[in-house]
Amino acid sequence: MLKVEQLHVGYGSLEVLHGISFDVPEGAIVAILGSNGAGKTTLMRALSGLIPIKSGKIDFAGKAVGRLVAEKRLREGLALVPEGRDLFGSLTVRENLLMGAYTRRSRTEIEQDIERILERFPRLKTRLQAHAASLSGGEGQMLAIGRALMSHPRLLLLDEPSHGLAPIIVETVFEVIEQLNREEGLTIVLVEQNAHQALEVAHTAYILQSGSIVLNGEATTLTANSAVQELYMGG
Amino acid sequence: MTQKPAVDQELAPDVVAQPELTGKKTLGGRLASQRVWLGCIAGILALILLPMLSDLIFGGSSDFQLHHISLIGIFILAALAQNILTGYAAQPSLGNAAFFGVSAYVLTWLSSDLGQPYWIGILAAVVVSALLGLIVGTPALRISGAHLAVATLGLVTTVGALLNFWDTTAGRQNYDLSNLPDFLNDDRTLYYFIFAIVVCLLFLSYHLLHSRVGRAWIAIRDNETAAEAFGINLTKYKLQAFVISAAMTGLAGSLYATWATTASSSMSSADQTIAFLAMIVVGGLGSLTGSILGAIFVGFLPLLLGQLPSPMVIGSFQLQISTLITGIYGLLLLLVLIFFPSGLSSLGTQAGNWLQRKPSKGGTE
Amino acid sequence: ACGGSDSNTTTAASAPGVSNDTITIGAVLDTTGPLKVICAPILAGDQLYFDKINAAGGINGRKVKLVQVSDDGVSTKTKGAVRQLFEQDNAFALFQVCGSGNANVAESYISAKKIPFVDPIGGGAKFKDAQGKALPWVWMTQPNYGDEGHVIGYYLTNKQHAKKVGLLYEDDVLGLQQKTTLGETLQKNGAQLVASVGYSPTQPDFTAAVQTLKASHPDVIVLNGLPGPTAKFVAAATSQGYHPAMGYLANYPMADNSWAKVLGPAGEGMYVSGYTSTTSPVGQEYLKATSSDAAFSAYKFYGYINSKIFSDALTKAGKNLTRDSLRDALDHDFNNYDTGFGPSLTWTPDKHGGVSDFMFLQIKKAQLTQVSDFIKASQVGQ
Amino acid sequence: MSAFLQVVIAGLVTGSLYGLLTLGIVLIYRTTGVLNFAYGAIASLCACFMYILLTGPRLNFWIALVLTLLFSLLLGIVLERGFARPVLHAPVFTKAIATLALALVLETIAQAIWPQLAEVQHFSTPFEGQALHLGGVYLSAIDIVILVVTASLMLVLNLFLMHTRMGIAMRAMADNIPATRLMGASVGRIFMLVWALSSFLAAICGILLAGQSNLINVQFMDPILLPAFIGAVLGGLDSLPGSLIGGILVGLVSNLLAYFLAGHMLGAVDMSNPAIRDTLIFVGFVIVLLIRPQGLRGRALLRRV
Amino acid sequence: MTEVVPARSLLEIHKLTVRFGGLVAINELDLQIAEGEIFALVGPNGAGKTTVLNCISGLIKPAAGNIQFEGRELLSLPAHKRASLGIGRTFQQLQLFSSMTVLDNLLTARHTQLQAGILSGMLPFGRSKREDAHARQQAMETLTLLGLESYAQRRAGSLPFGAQKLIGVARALVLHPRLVLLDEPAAGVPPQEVQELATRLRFWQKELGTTLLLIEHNMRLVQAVADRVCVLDYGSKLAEGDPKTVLSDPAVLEAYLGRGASKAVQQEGVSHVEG
Ligand SMILES: Nc1ncnc2c1ncn2[C@@H]1O[C@H](COP(=O)(O)OP(=O)(O)OP(=O)(O)O)[C@@H](O)[C@H]1O
Ligand SMILES: Nc1ncnc2c1ncn2[C@@H]1O[C@H](COP(=O)(O)OP(=O)(O)OP(=O)(O)O)[C@@H](O)[C@H]1O
Ligand SMILES: CC(C)C[C@H](N)C(=O)O
Ligand SMILES: [Mg+2]
Ligand SMILES: [Mg+2]
Repeated sequence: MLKVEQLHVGYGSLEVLHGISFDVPEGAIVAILGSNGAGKTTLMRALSGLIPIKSGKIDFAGKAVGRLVAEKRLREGLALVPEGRDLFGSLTVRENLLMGAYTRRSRTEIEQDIERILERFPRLKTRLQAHAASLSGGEGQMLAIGRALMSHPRLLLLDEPSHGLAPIIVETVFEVIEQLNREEGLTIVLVEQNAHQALEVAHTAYILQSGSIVLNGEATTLTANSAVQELYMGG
Repeated sequence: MTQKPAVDQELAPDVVAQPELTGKKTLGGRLASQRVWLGCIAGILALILLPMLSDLIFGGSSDFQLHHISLIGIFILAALAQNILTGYAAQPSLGNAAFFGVSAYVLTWLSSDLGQPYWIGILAAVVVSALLGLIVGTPALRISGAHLAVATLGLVTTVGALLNFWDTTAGRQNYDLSNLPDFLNDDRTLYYFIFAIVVCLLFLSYHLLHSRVGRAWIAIRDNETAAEAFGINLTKYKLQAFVISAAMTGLAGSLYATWATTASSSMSSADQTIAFLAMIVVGGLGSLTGSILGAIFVGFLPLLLGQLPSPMVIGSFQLQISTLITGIYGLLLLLVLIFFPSGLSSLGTQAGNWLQRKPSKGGTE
Repeated sequence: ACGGSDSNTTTAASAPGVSNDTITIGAVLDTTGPLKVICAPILAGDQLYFDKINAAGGINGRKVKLVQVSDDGVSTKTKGAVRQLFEQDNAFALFQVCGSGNANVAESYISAKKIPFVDPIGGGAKFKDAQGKALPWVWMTQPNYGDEGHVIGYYLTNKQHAKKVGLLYEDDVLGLQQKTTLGETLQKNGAQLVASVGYSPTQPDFTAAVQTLKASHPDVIVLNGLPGPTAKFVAAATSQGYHPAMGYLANYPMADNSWAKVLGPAGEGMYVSGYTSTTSPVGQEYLKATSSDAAFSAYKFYGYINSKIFSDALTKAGKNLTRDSLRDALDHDFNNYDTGFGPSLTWTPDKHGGVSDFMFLQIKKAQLTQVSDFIKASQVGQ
Repeated sequence: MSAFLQVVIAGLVTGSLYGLLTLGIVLIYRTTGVLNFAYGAIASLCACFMYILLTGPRLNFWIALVLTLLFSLLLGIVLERGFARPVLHAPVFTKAIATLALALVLETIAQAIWPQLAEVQHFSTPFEGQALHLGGVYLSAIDIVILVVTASLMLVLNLFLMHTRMGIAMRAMADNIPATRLMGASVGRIFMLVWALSSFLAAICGILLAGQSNLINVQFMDPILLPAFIGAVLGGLDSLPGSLIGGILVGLVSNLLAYFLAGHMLGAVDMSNPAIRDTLIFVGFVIVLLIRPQGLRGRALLRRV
Repeated sequence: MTEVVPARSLLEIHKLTVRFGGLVAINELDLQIAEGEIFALVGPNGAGKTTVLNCISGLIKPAAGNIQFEGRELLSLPAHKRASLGIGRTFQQLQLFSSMTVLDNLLTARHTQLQAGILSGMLPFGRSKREDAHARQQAMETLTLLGLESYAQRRAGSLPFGAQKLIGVARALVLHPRLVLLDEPAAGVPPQEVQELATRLRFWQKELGTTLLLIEHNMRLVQAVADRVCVLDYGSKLAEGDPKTVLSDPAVLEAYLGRGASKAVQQEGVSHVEG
């Protein structure tokens, strides 16, 4: 579904990703792990079109999207839950969700989806008319995930979705990830610090170090890998 | 005009070599700071030698040209003042022209009407401006963003109207600043006088902005909440910025009156105050070099354009340039803003980066 | 330092700005700022006249070169503009500075340098010092607003038999003096200034001014100031359904057909004071030269006739032109001089004021038509 | 009494004009966070265009109106492409100053192509001279048009901005442009719409203003820009109804002050002087802001940590 | 871990109530934090944890209640005065001075310990430069202690998220405050560094006697360092006590930890860090 080849990305004159290649098959959950500053967020930004790529190819569902602007990529079915959430602070929670459904038309379906998301994150229900800027850290993270789901993507890019969430909600989030993947066939790329849980849900995983992929394989194999345990799972 | 910092933090490139902000520990930093020093010395030398150069080029009209150049100095002061307030302490105030105008009137009133010595006049003008800065700064603590911008813009036009009202009730058509000390009637000494002040204030500001006070202002600009949580008294530092900025603008205003030998209510006008803001935006918010470049661009370019021959004859075609000057200036301004959205000083930074990279390549590390 | 007063011309000619074949004269006319509406046509009139003179061989064999600088209408920039004229462009004399305050700034410079300055454009411009003595280097041609106030007061009471007069005035040098003299003359003639309202040139809304004047039921309203704001006032009054019983009378900056056109239907029948008539030979000559213009512009005519006055002075100053010889000519050779636009002009070493005769025009079919003879301020005022 | 009523009505009308002017200003502010200093120049350019249509080819008023409104949409689109797009990602101050530069350019262009409009000209409308007499009060037709147009535009626009998909996206854009992109909204297209819309509003405002005073020139909008800004800020800058209220307040108060201060002296100071009136309005404005820094209808800026 | 009986409270919160419009974010909350302890505040999202911190550091004015720091009433003090009493903090959403270098961030945090005003600041010599040099050295020491010295000259806003988080911690500690408020310092920090962070926080507490109030969703960190834990739910206290007991309390499991997490916490047996 997603095919990345020799991707080089950076900021100004600083190159952060040095030729990354990987594959995300349709219906897969792929985890991307790596320490601080490895370039995970940079990769997600490049995939979603927030920053331009220097060279390389990004193919999505057979189409070259590497040079498309972010909004076109979303319309192709590629949604991102960004690091730091990037909510619309002066819009209400509900309006944020509606923005998530920007490319969709059917009012009734949109309303149903909002209902479904509020069921998954009941905390948001009480805050529906609150401005997103007033949300607590975790509430905001829930909203960011909900908002991305509203677009009915085919591929969901998650940049640290569990960030700032209470353990019980982290559980919910991973449940939702698995469920969406299982029931709706949603393909997911997942960046996580929480390597344990990420590897638990992921089918395959890539390990990023200083802008290059140093290791990849089945999630279960990597879980067993002692180096990975040592480095990314806190021993 | 929200209070977001000028740089898009999320995606802006890492400006490691911003000589204004980094310390001096690294080799590159040391080289950069040496270069800064060399630049300063070269600049001062150039300023000293400029009158002679002007004699060579302009001959008889040299004094008049120097008089024009002195104006840049006055604008640099005003831009510096606006930059401290807006570029560093992040107060989007458009009120500086009010200080500019009031100080000119105070000086003129004291020396022309009351016959006080010029120096007393200058001193009083600066003090009155500073006080006014305090008075304006106090409500500004509660008002922010575009609201503050509009409120202070209103202040400027109101003050302008009141100064004009004073003129008319006093029955004068122009307010002559007559009894200047002799040496200020001389273009050359006026030039040296103004630029000596400019160099001093740039020097002092440079240190101030790199001191505890400057850091507090930048902290307020970057993040008010965090600044407060780390013990920075927002009230105090914002007020200080207002007062310092007002005093400096006041100095610039009284020098302007000295320069033009008249005070006019148009000094406190929307056009004037927006010009100050334009200077620092064109030059670069939060950058000393930016204040200089911006003052030259905004303060001097229209004058230069005014020197274009009009009508300009291009082949058989006659162009009435004089009616187009404002538009040409606007267009140039627009182009600069499009190509240097964070100011002309970014040009300097880029050049600096490039210069700095070179030696370290062949360097010892 | 040296300054520009010492002669440094390379030719054998007698004074700065004067060479064997040209005389450079300088003008500060705001063609970029708020006074553009007035100054741009004046400049066009200047150029028209000097082109004519130059085509006919110039003055005493020298062509006139007019160098114009704009000060954006801002008086703090006037000094720079004047200095440019004399220190960079090496002008011989100053001819026209637009705006009263601006002219006064120019005055302090030229007086110190003993440069002749003819035709400060502004009814509030200084030509006398505080003791009432003529400033030695400034010569006015234009009438001042104080004199005009007297004549308007006289005309309204004696010719139109108005009893109650309202005044809209620009709240600065344009209006304040006139407010006083108008009031004086009205009183002297048994009438009264029942209300006066000041305005500022940038004022967006005149409703309240209309209502205030209306409330005092004037027979006639005098409009003093500049074309734009006074037209706004009339429009506001009209849109509130108000028209003074005997209509309006505007002062001389409005004596231009462009103003009549701006007013549209509301302007019909309005009176305007003026001091330049085109019935004279010079006027006719001007009309012929500008027959292709869309409309008659009083400002352009103003430029034209003043250029003529100034050229005459240069001619009278003789072949050996110096600033002193020009001054001599201005002080001694303008005795009952026929300006060519109606009134005559007299300058002596003690009197440097402009003309002080006014006539009245009326808007008929959007055109200003002269409806009275010239009235001398000296006969009706004081 | 009728004079007083007349002043109140006139104040309402002027205020509505300020309010109308602020609608477009607030629209751009809410979507880009920028005070658009070029707004007056755009309004005047459109009104001048209409004047030319009316006087040059002598078109019928209504045809000229439609053409002018089309022109304004086009102008908005051209400005967005040529001017606003290149500075879209620039810092806020840069954008604000850029609008100022744009104003200079537009005014110069207008003056260069229509030199006659450097001077004030007569702008005639079919409403000229028509009026309603209600008791002693005189209500001109154009004033009625102004009140009706302003009120309905405000309502429609507010509904649009608060409740439609596009409206929400416009507000979202002001918060966070990259995130708006991530939602699949074409920032470029929205931005173009914003400019077209606000230039359309500017045209209406310019035409109504010219129609009310029957006067026009290239700079005829300049004097009302600052009172309009003040009205917008008074209302809160982020609320359309608020800015209308703010605009009306400014118009009303300045008329009433002028009316009541006329002929009063305070010592040697003539209280009817415009400078005194402007000062009083300004002081009142600041006091309101001190009590409600976010404006009458504005929301306080919320920033959580 | 034995129950620490607070001998002397450094911070006492009494009947604190905060409302936002109709929402009661904190409801009559009482808390005592003893001198020298590491106190963890946990609870579901939106429970009001950050709000408690904001009340302590003065960014929010509570509707009712009082807060005492060393017996001194805090609520009447403006926010900036509280820092000089020795209260440092980090923020959930970073709030670094992003245009400054990391070093300057730390220098700015030392604001209250420096004296220079406008006049001395303008001079290229004298007190301002002297005290700055000293402060710079101390800031470098703090960075080194936290292993962040390589970032010193980088612009804070351009660093990866995890690094910014740690710099936030450094900025809070550089003043050597009596009380440090940490709002989710481990969020976004990779697991292996969480362990390190735990060690360093312990070091700070043990060696420098700093008291820490820690908000965290990362139970590994809480278990590793907390002396006492308080669970907040809907603005009220749900449970309080030593970490083991509290984190296995069924109500806490139900409201906050969920079954999976508690399982993980118990099974993995996180090493408790001691000094
Ligand atoms: N806006 C920026 N400007 C310059 N450099 C940047 C910028 N954003 C990130 N970087 C640099 O790019 C590199 C990779 O950062 P990135 O944010 O992608 O890391 P990450 O793997 O997501 O880290 P984390 O786990 O902390 O989120 C880092 O060295 C960082 O300093
Ligand atoms: N300024 C505010 N205006 C309105 N509501 C607010 C404001 N600040 C906080 N809230 C609300 O108060 C509640 C408590 O927020 P707080 O940030 O304290 O939660 P928290 O416990 O820190 O949650 P998290 O773990 O998700 O960070 C939340 O529901 C939040 O939406
Ligand atoms: C030409 C004149 C009408 C100018 C006007 N008298 C003024 O003072 O500016
Ligand atoms: Mg990241
Ligand atoms: Mg929180």
